[in-house]
Amino acid sequence: MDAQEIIARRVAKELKPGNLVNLGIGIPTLVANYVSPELKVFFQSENGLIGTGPIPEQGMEHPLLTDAGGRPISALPGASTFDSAMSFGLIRGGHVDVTVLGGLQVDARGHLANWMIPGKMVPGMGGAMDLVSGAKRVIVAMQHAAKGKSKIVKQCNLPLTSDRPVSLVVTDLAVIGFPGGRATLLETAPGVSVGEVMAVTEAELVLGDTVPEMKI
Amino acid sequence: MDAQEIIARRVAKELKPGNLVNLGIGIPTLVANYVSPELKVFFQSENGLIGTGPIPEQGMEHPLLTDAGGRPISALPGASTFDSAMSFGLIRGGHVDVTVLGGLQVDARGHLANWMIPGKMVPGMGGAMDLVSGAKRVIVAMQHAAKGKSKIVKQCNLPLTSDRPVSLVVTDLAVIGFPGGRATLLETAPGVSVGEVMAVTEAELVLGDTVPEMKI
Amino acid sequence: MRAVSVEEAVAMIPAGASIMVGGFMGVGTPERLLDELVRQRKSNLTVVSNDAATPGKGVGKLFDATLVSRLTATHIGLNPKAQQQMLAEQVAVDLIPQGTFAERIRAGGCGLGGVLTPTGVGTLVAEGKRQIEVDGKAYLLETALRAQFALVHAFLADYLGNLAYALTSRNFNPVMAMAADTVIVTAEHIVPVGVIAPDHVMTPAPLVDYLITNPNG
Amino acid sequence: MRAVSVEEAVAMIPAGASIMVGGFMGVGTPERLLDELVRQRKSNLTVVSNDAATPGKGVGKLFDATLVSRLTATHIGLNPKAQQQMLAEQVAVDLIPQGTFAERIRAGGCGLGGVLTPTGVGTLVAEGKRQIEVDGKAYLLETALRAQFALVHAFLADYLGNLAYALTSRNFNPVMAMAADTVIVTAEHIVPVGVIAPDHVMTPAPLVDYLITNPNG
Repeated sequence: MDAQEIIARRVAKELKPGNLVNLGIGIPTLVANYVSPELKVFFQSENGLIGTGPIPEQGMEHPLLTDAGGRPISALPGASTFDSAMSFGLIRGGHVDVTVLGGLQVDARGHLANWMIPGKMVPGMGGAMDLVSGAKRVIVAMQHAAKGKSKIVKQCNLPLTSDRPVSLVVTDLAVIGFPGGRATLLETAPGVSVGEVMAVTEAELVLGDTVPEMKI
Repeated sequence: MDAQEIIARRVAKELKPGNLVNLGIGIPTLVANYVSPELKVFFQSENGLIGTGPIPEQGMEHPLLTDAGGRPISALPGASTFDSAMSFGLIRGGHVDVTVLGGLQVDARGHLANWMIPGKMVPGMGGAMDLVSGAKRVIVAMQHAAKGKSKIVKQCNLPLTSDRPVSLVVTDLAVIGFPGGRATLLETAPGVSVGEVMAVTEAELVLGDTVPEMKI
Repeated sequence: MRAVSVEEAVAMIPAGASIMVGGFMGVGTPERLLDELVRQRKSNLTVVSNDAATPGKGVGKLFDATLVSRLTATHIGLNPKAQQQMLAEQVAVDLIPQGTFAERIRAGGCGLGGVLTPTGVGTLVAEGKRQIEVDGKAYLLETALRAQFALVHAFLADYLGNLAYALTSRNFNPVMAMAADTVIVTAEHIVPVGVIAPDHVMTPAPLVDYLITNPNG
Repeated sequence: MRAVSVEEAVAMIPAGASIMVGGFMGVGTPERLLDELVRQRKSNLTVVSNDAATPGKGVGKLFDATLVSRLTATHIGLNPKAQQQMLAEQVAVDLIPQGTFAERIRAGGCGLGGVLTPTGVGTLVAEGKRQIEVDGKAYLLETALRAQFALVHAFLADYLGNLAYALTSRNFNPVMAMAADTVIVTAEHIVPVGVIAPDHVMTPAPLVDYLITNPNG
């Protein structure tokens, strides 16, 4: 199982029946692959759709039914469409139960930076700031480290996405939560020890009495 | 011709082709009777309809198609419905070209009071404050006097509906505008002299070089 | 979303609760929920509703049964009972402009702290409110409004909770369906999932908590 | 409303104008109006659009032809040309959160001075903005946004100007159709008055100033 699959499978376990869920691009998009249809989770695409279904079969794409990247998607029975003011009313108003987003850095207090690398990547924040400010639960799905550097940092040196802490971080090595405002190692990935996680994490991690292995 | 018909006919002349118009209850409602269908004026009912038509024939009423007073109305071809946030977005946003409202008092600077008589009539302002604040043109349609007292006053002693002056007042005796922020007698009703209007008007009225008779 | 009987739904609403009720002069009001509130005698209610309708109709039924202790509305001019109860200080009434009423509820449902409106500047409505200038123009800061329960009436509902409203019965129902902790819906017709086209859904399913089953099954 | 050719409509837009353009990654964008803006070489435009789409598509065409001097958007990550023009300081870019973008335009169209949003508090987005507390929670005051022209794309239009949008092509079109002095619309299908049911009209006719006649008559 590759790193991305571990992350996506573990995040999928966080979704509850009937949840309204918004998945960001990248690893978060993969989460949908591991969610049972029986859960009846609603997926929102912030360009104006609830009830996103799988990529349509060839020849069944429609140019006016797309995801936030402009790619063809499908709509499940019971889907609904709406304008962008409504879409972000749903997001900002706390009607989205879970948003899953990628990250560049998460710091020891749970602050996320994921939209800008000054002088380098300045593409704009799109809907990320509203999602982190408004969704009921914010889950960051990302690799634990990039180019050998921990993405779980003491303090973000990249611009923050929100001053609201995220709920959970799921990486290829660990699950990290923020009870009491402090980064806490909740689970380790299969075959990864607590020590290995600590060794590659810049932020100080609080440890529970036991740190179980992820069930995926 | 009775007083109400004079007022309604004169106000109808203010409507331009294609205007979006909101009529308040009372005399303003009568204005619709004197507007030619060829003008293609759109009437808005603030409870969520553009394209209000005449009172439906008996047996053709529908309980879910009503005016702001809850009475059955009809919808013309090309009508549209919407929620109350949209309805007042249209009103506050300046998309309503003309609103015609009743009045209790209008003062020398054009301020309207039409929603409250302290200690006596406290029914609530409904949509009146938004209409006066937001419509492109606000026309007050009312009797010139009530119980022998001028309703065109030096200064309103009833609570104001808005600090924005109205555009025009049409009464059974006169048409009054507010160029330069001063009540100005623009027209007199058929068979009514300037002197007669001045005599029953509390507010000081500026006179133009000529004061023509209303064309109705 | 869960389909429940009207008795079960109203049993969840405690006396003293705050409820938003859709409708405009009783048009688009969930009458069956109001009848049941009266039957279960849920008293001391804080009601948020455009108007007080008329005696015997819509929210008017709650005044007939003297179940209301606070009302936020835009006018009560056509309900003499509500006016009497206000004048007798049995009901505390907060009367606000209709556009402001719509925006405050929308803000409550959309996670906004409030909006700046020109409506009410220089009038009694401005009393006690913050006035804020933007580009030299004065606005009142009108804050978000929410309730514990929203009682909503739709024309069509499906068994996921998607709603569509008809004609002038839409009014405040869509904004209220976003601005309460718990959203309870009655519908004239309950239809299979997929019957309401995606573009014609006005309240998406995830906003609805409880759908009242129709009496005829 | 007046039905006009695409040439006539774009001739009304002066160089240096501010334009809002509907669409999300080019979906729901009035391509024929953008093609004609390029053909008539309307330069120095201030553009308000969710994104810069991609080269050759939607608003991307305006960057291909270097007609944009200012852009207010939520992201430009998928258009390298727009990014180059921003980095070369040929285009002044104001990047704002997407929910804030939607609300600022809606406020502009609905006569609100602005809204209070939690989005951006404690981030770079808060710089230079008023922060206002309501019930102990901090919000940014985000002010209304308008333009001289709104270029809107609908799925259905009738000859009064009523509009309906399809699926995800709705996006910012409805709010933009309220937030500009002049609203110009293209539609995939122009239908007789009455074909769009009142409940399915998403932009009422009086909001539309010009409807572009379809090429096939």
